[in-house]
Amino acid sequence: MKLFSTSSRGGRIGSIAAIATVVALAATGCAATNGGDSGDGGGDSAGTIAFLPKQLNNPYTDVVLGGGEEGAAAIGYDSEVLGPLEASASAQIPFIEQATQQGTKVIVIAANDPDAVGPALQTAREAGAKIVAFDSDTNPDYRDIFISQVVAKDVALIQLEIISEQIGGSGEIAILSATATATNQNEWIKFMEEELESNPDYADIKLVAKVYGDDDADKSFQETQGLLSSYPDLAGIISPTTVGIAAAAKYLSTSDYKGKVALTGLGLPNEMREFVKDGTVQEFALWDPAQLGYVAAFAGKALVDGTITGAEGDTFDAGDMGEITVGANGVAIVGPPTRFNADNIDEYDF
Amino acid sequence: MSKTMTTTSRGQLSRRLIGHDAVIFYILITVVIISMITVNYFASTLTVGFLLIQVLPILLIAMPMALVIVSGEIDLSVASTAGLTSATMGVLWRDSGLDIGTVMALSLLVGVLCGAFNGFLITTLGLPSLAVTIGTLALYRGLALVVIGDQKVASFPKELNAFVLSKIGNTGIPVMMIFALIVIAFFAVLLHFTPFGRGLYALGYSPQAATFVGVRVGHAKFWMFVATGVVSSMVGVFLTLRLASAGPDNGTGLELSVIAAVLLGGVSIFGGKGNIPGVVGGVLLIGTLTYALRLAKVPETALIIVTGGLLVLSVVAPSVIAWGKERIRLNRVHREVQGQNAPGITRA
Amino acid sequence: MATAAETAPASHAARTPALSLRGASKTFGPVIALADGTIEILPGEIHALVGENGAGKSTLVKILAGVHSPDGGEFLVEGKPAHFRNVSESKAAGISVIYQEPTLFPDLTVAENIFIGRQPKGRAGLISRGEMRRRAAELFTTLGVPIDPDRIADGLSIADQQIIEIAKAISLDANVLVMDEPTAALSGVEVERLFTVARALREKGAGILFISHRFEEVFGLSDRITVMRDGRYIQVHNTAEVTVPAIVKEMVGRELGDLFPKQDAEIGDVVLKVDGLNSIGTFTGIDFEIRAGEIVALSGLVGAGRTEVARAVFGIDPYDSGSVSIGGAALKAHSPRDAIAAGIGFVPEDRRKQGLVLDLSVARNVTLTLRHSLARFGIISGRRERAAAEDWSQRLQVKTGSQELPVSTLSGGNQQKVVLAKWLATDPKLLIVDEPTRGIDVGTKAEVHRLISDLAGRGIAILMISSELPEVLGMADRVLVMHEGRITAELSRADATAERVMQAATGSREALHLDLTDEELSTELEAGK
Amino acid sequence: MSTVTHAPAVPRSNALKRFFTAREIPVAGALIALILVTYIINPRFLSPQSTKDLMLNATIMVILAVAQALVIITRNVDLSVGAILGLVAFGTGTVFDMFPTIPLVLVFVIGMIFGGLLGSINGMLVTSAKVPALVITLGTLYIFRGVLSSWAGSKQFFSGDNPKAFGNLSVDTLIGIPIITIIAVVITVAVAMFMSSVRSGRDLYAIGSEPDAARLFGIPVGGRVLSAFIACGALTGLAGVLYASRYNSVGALTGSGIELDVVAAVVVGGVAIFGGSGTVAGAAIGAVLLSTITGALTATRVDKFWQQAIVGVLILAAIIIDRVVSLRRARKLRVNEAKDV
Repeated sequence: MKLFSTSSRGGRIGSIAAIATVVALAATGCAATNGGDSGDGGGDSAGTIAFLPKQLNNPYTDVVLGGGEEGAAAIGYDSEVLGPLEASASAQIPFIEQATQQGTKVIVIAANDPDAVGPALQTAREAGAKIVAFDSDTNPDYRDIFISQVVAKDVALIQLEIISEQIGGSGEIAILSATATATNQNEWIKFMEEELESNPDYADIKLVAKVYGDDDADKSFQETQGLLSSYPDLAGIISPTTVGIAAAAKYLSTSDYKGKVALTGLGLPNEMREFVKDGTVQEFALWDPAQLGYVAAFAGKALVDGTITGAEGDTFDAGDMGEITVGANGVAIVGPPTRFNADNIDEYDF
Repeated sequence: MSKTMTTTSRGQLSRRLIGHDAVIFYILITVVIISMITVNYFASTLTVGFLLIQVLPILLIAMPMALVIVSGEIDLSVASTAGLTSATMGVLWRDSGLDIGTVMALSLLVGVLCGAFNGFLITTLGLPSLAVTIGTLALYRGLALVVIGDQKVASFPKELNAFVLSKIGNTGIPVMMIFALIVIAFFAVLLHFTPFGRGLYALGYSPQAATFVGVRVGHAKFWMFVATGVVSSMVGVFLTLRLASAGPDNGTGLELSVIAAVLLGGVSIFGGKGNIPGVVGGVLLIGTLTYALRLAKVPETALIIVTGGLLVLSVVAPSVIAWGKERIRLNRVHREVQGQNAPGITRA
Repeated sequence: MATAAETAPASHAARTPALSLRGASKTFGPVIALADGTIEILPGEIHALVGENGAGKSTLVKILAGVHSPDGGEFLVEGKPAHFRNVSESKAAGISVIYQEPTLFPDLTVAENIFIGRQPKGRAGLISRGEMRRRAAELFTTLGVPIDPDRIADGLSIADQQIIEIAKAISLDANVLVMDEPTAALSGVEVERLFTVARALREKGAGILFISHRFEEVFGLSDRITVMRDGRYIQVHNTAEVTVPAIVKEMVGRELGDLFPKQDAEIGDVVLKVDGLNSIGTFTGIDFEIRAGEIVALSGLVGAGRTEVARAVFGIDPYDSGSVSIGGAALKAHSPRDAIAAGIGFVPEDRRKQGLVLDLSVARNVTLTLRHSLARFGIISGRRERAAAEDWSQRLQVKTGSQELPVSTLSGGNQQKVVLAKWLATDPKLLIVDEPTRGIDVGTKAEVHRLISDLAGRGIAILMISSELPEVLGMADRVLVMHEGRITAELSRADATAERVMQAATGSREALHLDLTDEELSTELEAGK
Repeated sequence: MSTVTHAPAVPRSNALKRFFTAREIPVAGALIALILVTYIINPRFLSPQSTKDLMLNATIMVILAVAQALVIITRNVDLSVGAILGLVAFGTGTVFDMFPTIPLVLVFVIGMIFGGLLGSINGMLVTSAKVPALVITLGTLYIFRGVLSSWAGSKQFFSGDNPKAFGNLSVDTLIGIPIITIIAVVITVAVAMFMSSVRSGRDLYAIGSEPDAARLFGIPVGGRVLSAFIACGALTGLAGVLYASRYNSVGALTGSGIELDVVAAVVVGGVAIFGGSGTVAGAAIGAVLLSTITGALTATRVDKFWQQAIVGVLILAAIIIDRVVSLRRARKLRVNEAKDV
């Protein structure tokens, strides 16, 4: 630190303060060695579950987290929601570290990037936390178990099925996805592409474009516009993300393409109700997001209790959802997707 | 004269004790102590490690940025340079088959080129740095997208990923801090102890005064921008390894955090004022405060307000204090002038 | 000290003065810019204000303009007390000011610069550009200058800018028109036009305050003359009843010999040789030499190109042709760094912007020129730096509480000593001093003069630029006079008189015979074209 | 002496010459060229629906650019516009939530007043603290965004929550032009008139051109700058209300990150970043150009990854062209004067 000392008197004071700070920081380390493990802030609960969604302030996330909190309460854990305001991988890391430091027993995460959060999760595991991925998986190396909404293939196929029905089995379609790195999106798109290749029922359907709206309303909106102006013969759009389908529906409903271009994908009933009623969208799909959080909480407890390790064939109790079995690669499936249309949409509120 | 001597030496003492960088450190220490007492889990080795790694990118870029701002310019393209570096590194590693050392070296070259391009436009063409770097902010980020598309490359050597997060023994201090200290030392010496640094102060205060003492204005500015580019590139490489993932969006938004921290650290946006210890204090203050508040479960939204409030306060407070002092001085002068109306006063 | 009331000629006693200021004072930090500002302007008179640089004329003007409010004194406009809080209030009271330095808006058109804030309105209350253009063109016709009202002000010559300032002031139809050295940058024809306009305004009953260094203008135009010195009112005269030498004596107020103690020094070899230096549009055909131990003054009016020549010699600005050599070795153009290395020091005219870094400490400022030589292996040694700063501050007797105080806390004279110290520390062969005593109190002024003289005594060649004639005449071994970018006279110490220098500086022909015949002159002029 | 060499004014031809040397012309030219080239490659680019989309996309950006230009012309900048837009857009949703039957005009008034208030905070800090607007508005960018995030939380207002008539503003057209676009055009024309033909508008140019001279001249610099910030806030507020009409949802993140796009549009449109020159019309054209590039790239199926790089190149091109033009002008003047000596 000597190098600061002679620049000026102010600098010297500054450097003394700097040394003091470093000493203080180091002292905090010595004073409470591994304080992170020492407790969970008191209280009678069995521990804390930290939920890390892709971003806060997202309606879909709220539904998932609602389920998570319900699950945590059912198993006697405290729950805590941590997360960035913007969906980026690097922004999630400080929150993983925060949870680690607080000695959180279970970290439930929806990864913005499967690899980027890896090192931080690794540190958390070393500090004793169990890692449950949900909604969007991390690299399997970094988590104990992944709670998948549904069988990925089912999700992909149901969307293809709906669009095929609406466009009469032939024509050009396009996909409006979230970010290009989103694990779940890419997996579904892969299954769709494979199915289009192999299934003779879809022989006349041609996937002409994949665009990414980054789960940003404006961007998704503009991407939809771009699709329609550059592909004059487009018959339908699949948007396997709630932000994307809502933005695309908003655009279609205000444009000449309303009723001419079919739209389906994964959407929240509350966001899509208007567009289903005005005829922009006939039918879309989704699982119950609340179940996802609910099951994740139970999986966390089972991991902490040691009843499961996340290996294939493990089973754990998931409260109201009954018993759930872990499949290959540590993936546990929650349930089948639901199709929403004008007939049933008013029965759902999320 | 004796009267002025006593008043000035008293002024000097108080100036030392209330100098901006000293104040920053007082606040920093206060924040650390209060956090240790009141915030659960804050007093922990983990804090040191996580906190330092979290502020590292800002700390690194803040060094050359401090010099750029001291010299009266600004560079908004730093985060985009880091992003372009990350993208280049990813593509090189994936496609070129070169070893990781070469890839990293080539990636740093990106920073040299980005910085040199900024420098060329600003010094040779004489364009305002604010406008130029808003342009290159978009350009470099755009090129990052062109280079890597929206792919990610994640197959970097695991040992390297682990290395950037490793700690020195059981102190909890990240190994990368040694590297950061070298960078800090380099820029501290450069600014405070070299002819070049002396020239930068003169340059920031008055380019004319600098020209008169033989400072090569264009030359000095050009190399400042190159230095900023190189350090931004280092941060790009660091982020890539720390995230184990190369992508076009690495480091997005970093530029505003860096500038906020530098200004909080007492560097004047007008140029000519500021020092490296103050900037280090500014970066650590924002980092520690954010970290402690997060641990104290203060909502993320409140944290943004705190950051913005600190920034506004740090620039408004000196103005307000200076204004108050000036009022007092004027009143005094007024009295003095009225007191001595006799002829023969010389204009001092 | 006499007050205005006791000694003012009584010729216009019956009329209420358009403006009257008595005993106004103004201080800036430690500097007393104006101690006793007293002036009275009657309607329908042209009143000249003369004084050396730093006599407080500009401060007085700024008080009249409402830029500064006086710390004390009495200020009456049309007989009523006035307290201007800002420029608009002064304007509203009918006072219009042309400043020494034009203050135009470079991005706006010429017409708009004239009418900003009071543009003529047309339909629907919107600005009528056609009307504005027409009125501007009219003004220019009155002034007899062909400036395009539609061009933007950026890039106009100083003379054109000054003409626009004049047009602006005239268009205001003010009761009082203040002109702070309006003619410094104007040529003869333009000056004559301006005077015609000024006389016409006088006929209409306006009061005009005219500040100038050119005595022939002062005497040719004004009705009365007020003299100021060292921030104080000295005397007011009816122009018809006073002579130039009398005014000069009042302005200077002291014997020249005492104040400017140039010692005899041994004149050595040629140090600086400037050969055929040209910079298009700025100066032409500059040739001169300076020898060791010699003080050469570069004299002339503001805008004659003196500072520009010095800047080109030092490498601040590029030049188009010619050469500069130091001790026989050619100097690289446009590189102050090389000039410093070759042994030139430059004390610039604007101390606060060019000479010093005000926020840095005294020590840092002193050692700024030494930064390379104080460094070992690229690192500056704090100990050696402090020692050097201490040493040079003491040698020049800089009065400061501490070497660590910002140089901005020092008085003007001590600041100037810091600038000198910084250059002396480089052990220069040639020192260029541009207005070395501007804004410095009399005591320190003498000290600075002694210093410069000492330096010459120790064999340093000095190039001094000064607008203060007594300083030039008292200090210089030789005087080079510039007019409109050329050297129009070279006068030895013996030949240099105030009249000769002024004549050469204003371009009067008879000054030229001193070193050029008419033939030589015309050849020279031809060559320059 | 260097007297004047310029020929006496010849208003007619000068006016014509000025038109062709005006800074807006190259930008408008680039815009037209872009549209033509895209149209040739993909004729559907100018189909009625596409044209309407192009106009709608540009609308909000145009208003923001016009607002920003007001501030930049005074040698200031407002980086907090994204957050102001977000706050007002969310506020609009809240207003409709609380008073579903509120007259639309009133919503616009409330939005503009709200925006104006936020702008006045910036303006007061900038004029009273005498700190560069860049720093102050960087701070208020964080603060306003933080306030919005804690106010909004995860609440979002969807187009379905607003009255149909409000959403229709961005659907319905008048002679083929969307209503909100007409609003934007009217505003641009009004502000352009103000800036070119009202005294206080000209004062803004004077302040940006030479603040010290403006003070010396008696222009109330502080008051004018404060008004510019308030106007910028109010117009940004208007853009926020239109945003709520145009897009599906408004929430905590609405408008984040657009500040640099807006500044870029203004710079591309020929407004000098250090004030004093440029026009709001130019800024508006710059905004249209930047927002059209997105559509054009998609329509021509150019790799969308190039888009941001192209924006960067455009910004640099704009400032380099300005610089070169002014250097050439200075050089020409110097030579002209020299001939005269």
